[in-house]
Amino acid sequence: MNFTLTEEQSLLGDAIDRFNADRSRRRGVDASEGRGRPEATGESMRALWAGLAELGLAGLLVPETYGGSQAGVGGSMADVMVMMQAAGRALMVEPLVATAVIGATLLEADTDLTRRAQYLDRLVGGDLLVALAHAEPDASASMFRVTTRAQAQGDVYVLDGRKSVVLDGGDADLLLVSARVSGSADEAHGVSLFVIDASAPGVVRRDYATLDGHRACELMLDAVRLPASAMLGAPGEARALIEHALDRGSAALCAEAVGVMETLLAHTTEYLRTRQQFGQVIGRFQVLQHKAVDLLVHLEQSRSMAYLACLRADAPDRDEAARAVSAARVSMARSARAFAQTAIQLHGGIGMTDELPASHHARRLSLIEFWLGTREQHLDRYMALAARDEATSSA
Amino acid sequence: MNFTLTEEQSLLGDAIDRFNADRSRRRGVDASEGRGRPEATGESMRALWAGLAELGLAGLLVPETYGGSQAGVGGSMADVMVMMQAAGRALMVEPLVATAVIGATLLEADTDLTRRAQYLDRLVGGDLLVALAHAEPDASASMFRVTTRAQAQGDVYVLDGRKSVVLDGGDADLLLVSARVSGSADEAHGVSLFVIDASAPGVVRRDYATLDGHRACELMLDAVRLPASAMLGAPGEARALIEHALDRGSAALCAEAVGVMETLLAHTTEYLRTRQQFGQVIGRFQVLQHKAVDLLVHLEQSRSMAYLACLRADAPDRDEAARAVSAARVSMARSARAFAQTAIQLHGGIGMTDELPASHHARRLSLIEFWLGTREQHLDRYMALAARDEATSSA
Amino acid sequence: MDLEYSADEMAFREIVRTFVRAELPADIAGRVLDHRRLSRDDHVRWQDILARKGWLTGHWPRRFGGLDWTPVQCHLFDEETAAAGAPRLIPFGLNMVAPVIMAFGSPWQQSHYLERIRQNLDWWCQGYSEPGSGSDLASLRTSAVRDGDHYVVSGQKTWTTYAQHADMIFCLVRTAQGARRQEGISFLLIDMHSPGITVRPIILLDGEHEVNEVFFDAVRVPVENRVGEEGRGWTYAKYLLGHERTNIAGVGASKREVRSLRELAEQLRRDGQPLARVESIARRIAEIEIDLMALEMTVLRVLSARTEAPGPEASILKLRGTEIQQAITELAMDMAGQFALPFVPQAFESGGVGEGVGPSALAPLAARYLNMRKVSIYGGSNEIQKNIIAQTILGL
Amino acid sequence: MDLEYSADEMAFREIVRTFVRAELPADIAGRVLDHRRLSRDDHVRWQDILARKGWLTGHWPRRFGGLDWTPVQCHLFDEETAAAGAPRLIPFGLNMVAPVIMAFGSPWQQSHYLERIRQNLDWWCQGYSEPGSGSDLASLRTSAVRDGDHYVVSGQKTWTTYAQHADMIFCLVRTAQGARRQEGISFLLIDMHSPGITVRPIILLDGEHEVNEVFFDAVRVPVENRVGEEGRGWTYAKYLLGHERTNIAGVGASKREVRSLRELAEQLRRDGQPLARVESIARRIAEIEIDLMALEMTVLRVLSARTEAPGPEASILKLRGTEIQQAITELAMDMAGQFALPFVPQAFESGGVGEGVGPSALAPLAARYLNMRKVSIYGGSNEIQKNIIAQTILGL
Repeated sequence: MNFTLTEEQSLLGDAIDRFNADRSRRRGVDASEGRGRPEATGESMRALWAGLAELGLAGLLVPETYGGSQAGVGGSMADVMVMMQAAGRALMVEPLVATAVIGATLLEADTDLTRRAQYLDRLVGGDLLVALAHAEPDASASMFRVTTRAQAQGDVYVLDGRKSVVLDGGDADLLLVSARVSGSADEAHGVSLFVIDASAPGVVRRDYATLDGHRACELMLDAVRLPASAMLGAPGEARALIEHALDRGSAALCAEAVGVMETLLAHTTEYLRTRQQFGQVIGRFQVLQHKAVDLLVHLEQSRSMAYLACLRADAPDRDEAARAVSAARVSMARSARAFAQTAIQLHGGIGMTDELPASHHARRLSLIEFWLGTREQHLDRYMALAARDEATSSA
Repeated sequence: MNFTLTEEQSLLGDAIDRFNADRSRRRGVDASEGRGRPEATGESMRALWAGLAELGLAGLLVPETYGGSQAGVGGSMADVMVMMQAAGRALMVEPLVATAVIGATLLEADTDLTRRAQYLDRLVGGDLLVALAHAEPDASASMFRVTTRAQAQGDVYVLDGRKSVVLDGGDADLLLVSARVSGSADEAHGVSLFVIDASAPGVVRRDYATLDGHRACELMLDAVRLPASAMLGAPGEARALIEHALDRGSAALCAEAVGVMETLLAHTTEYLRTRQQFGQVIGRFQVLQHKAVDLLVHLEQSRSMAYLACLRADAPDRDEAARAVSAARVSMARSARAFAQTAIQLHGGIGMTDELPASHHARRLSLIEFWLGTREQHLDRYMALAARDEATSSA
Repeated sequence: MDLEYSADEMAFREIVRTFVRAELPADIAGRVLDHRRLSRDDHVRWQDILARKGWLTGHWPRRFGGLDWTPVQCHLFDEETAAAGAPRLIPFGLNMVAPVIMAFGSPWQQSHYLERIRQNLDWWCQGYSEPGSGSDLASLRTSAVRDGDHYVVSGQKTWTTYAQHADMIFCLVRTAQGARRQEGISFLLIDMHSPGITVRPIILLDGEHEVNEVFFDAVRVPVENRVGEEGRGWTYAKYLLGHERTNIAGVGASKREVRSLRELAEQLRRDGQPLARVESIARRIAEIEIDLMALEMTVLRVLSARTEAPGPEASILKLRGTEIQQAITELAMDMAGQFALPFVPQAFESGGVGEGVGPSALAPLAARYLNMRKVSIYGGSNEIQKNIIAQTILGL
Repeated sequence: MDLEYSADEMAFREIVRTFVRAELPADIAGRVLDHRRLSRDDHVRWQDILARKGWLTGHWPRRFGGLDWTPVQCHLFDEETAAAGAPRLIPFGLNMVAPVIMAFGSPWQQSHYLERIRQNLDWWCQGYSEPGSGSDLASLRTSAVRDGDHYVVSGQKTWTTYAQHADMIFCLVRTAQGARRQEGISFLLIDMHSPGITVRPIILLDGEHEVNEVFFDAVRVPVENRVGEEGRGWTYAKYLLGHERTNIAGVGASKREVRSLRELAEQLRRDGQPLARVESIARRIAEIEIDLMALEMTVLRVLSARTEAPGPEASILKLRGTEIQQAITELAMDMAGQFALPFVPQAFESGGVGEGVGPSALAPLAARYLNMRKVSIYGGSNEIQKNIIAQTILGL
């Protein structure tokens, strides 16, 4: 048991912090102020992403063979934890989770080795943005209901359906879309993953902002015709892969939440130490002190659960991995919500303004809470896995 | 809409307060200290009950024809509200709910008019203690699962079964027992109510204390033979009557909780105003102030809900009555628990001792919270009734 | 004791219901029910309709042109109008400055300003908070210096709701340095169109423009616009605070929102089932509904206990009222699941530009959830309310 | 970074498990698992068994006869013993006074008292709180007046856990009036069998006798029984507090109790179904389990971050640990429903006299629920813990 970062990991975290600090200085805003949104600065997402790729972030999870994970760091979810905490601290909006975590995980599983090498090479270089389009408008408790259809017609597949709230999907070059080749909506088997060029005919994206300043899209697939080779992996057996990718994504979000909380707690205690009311700094009021303590407790619990999620997400026993990740998500979801609300309340009116960083952090926490599964979805999943575990151990 | 007590009701409340104060003086303890338990003072429950009957409490709900509800007060649940708040203030342990509320309600519905007159006369005079034995060991979400059997054999019924946590059942002269004459455990019809002399052969009671100093019993019915006339009301149709009696009992408990909270809040704020730590009274610490405010908010909500429950328990529309009572129970249950826990916490160590009244009040709140249906049972009932209501209004 | 409405009260409710059904413009009601943005004109149109009927000020005493509605009538009016989707009445004139003018204003102020409020001619706003004095109101620094028959007002107010729409502002200003900070404060009625007033928007975290900074640069205010005596403004302000909080319970609107939750639960599906049939959701709706019953009963108890403005117990209503309002939007977020994430400001405009991004009822949700964080902050934060209760009711 | 236990750690766990399985007396484990009352003898027997093996003090440094267990080993030992139903170790000697004696005691104190603790020869208790000084420990008034080579101690301690069983008490006493209240306090080790000591039981709300008042009437204590310097007792007390709280997280015991909740949920039925299949109950169990995972991970993080005693972050462990302990018994009450009401003190004695009153597992429940209210009060109330965190970690 060992919670210590390697030296390389510490350096990685520092490098990202420095990168963000530099970038903020160039933009004339504080690194932690959540002013990182490209549309606010006129910078292009592509250029920003290229910068991050140079730092090694785009390919952090990609094996060295494909040009990723260099200099003794990378290739593991522990590294992702370090990266995402730093990303959270600076409220980065680049598609780290969508491309570097989920996208890289899926593309690495490609059984078409030529394509795998090609795409991973572009991904590592910052030249390829990827988004997984999996969730559908009709929410499901399981997160694995798929009604989008992939009909085999001769040697092509025709895809019809709709995917919802595809985070970073609007910018993506490549959409990885889950679709059903057989079976009914909730069946575990029968789901395949398709690699679709975002510009393919029949692909319509409706792009919009999310409450924290990310972008997401609704994805309409209207008779999208794909060659059989567009399928990634064995037909109908993509669920395990998608689940693993989503678990890695969820673990990354748990780590990002920790970073966001770190900065927001720092801002909040700073405010409590300086804002004066009734002739004293408001941090002297015991009720506000105790609420600030609640924040710290949420942060420390979330930090613990981020370790758990990141270090177990790749466990060989998939159920164990899933149970740890969903437990972490349940815990993080509650903490993220309470943290955001309490931090705003402690700031008072000023915490409600767009001007102050606090509200930006609070909004990011809301995004993280809801993306890749709600608290209730993860709780149900945890319970189902725990029940399965008991059934096995008593059998 | 009018929340004002009549003059008679105010006098009733005062009379009970005075009675309890006198009694406490005789015993040499403070009225509100929860030292009212007969076993603690060597007094007999019978003698105490006779005193309360003289005050008019035993027959408060009994119509004037039967000698109850005199002097312009009595006969309504509003009067019961006044009585139970006063009872709560002094932590009375006499069987007001069991006999004067639930017992009187059931006996008044007796279709055998001679027996009705006889029993009510004794009840009003304080000469008859009654307990409803309805709940069974296997808990049910509905509170109306009855598996105790009443088998017709010629002109007698033979009862077999078990009833659980019959509050004040150990002292009762008369047990009113729900038993099934037909149908399956959860069916609404097929339940009859039997009037059983506590000394009847085959009736076994195992008497014990409850966590607040009340007494309750487990009731074992082993081939108890009863004449057909022991049945109260029409065969198999007792559920509505039992439900009404339980609703009145629940409403009475809501009012009792208010009385308990009133005294406990007074004790708690008094403690906060006098206990010194760190060179000041602890009531100056903002966190403790805010927790005391939480108590007040719980009290005021509970008071509102006690009005609702008591004034709606007899509504002609039975569903409306049930919905109001169960809503009040849900709200009261949460408040009672939070109130008891917070009051102990505010007292610190001393709140944990048997010596101080605070712990007695806290324990009574726990009893009230769980008796005649848990929070979850009442919530489920409320939801079922709300759904039924919607189905009706949209039909 | 009686929980039922009297025949008269039932008749009153019926009259209000009929009137609202006939007169409330459908486009306005649609925007309220769909949680879309309301324009200044929406508010003014509806308040004009009520003013013509005399109901804008039904709760006022007859001698000021009101109808002497009882507390129960006021409650029924609130409930019926809210249920139908009427905009909430802008309270700054009607319920905040008016009672102060009635109690402490000069005959001229009473005949002039009260009459204009009654006719819905002025949009009022409130100049209390300043950048350095939020919870600690008495530390305010905006100064009013006497110059002949004028005060010259300089300073800054903040968090001023709808200052961008307002014709008049009532202000706490410092006319002297007292020994205690509560001394030397005066209460002025200021024309927002006066030279020297600048309004700067504050954009909230949901992107909306509701509140403002208001700057006063040597603004000349006639002395006759001072309410009551110079230096006694703190007394008037405290009087006012008791009134403000009552409204914040918001029972009528919350009842409407609970109904809307129930509709949403029928409309949204999880695994093909309506959410209304998902136990965890159904329970939370029921619990909120029960909490709201308790609040409504408490409001009615407080209102019927007195004809005067309620005292510190109003703080209890504010606490519970805002907690329930926040619980409602939180539950809506949980029901929305992934559709809690889209943030489509256009969705606030009527017409549902949120189309294509999940169920249209959810389009304004994220913004509303964020916006509702304010209710536990404004009008005296919930922490301040608890301080008031602890000191005033519990004597701690 | 690695969350898995090393091969050595796994081997250690196995050794502990095997030993406990063989040596923990079944009657004692039965009482612990069934939540029955433990006698003094139960504790002593189990601690004797551990002492013979050297494991009572496995966490002590080798130079004091310990085994230098790593924090992870201590955690595994706690987990394994708790899981098997071992009584919790009475901490007053082992984990509270021992570290103080190690750090500040005289060579004689170290060789004499530490050795006796190691061999489980003395039952220690703690003399900190007084009637007038609970949270505000520094206001203590029990006095120790120097008389030759003795102190004469007079005063009163309270909330003294298991004083009725104790051979020794460590006390904070006032040897001088300092300018600051924290000055002039000394730390004494007092034989409980000394003339002048009287123990009076305090009965708690669950009817149990756990805590006591301890009266000192001119009790003569050899000066050699003073730890460290005169007047520096406050420093030693603060050192001690850091140690006490760590244990209060109680992860091992809470894990056992969650398992017991799961068993209860299989055993109890509602409408013929096991409660484990009732969604609302199953969810609450899962949430507690998840909270406990977070706590365990936090304990492991804190432990592995330092070999020294943890600092103020121990307060976080105490807060969450006690919240979880209370949540567990609350859920058990809710699962019990009507059987939460019976209060059968005999049920505490082994043999289940609760028989005939609902499921026997529930017989001691009401008392346990009431008893568990204490955990957020003792060892520095949770409010005090939050004060410590606010000041020490957050700098507020």
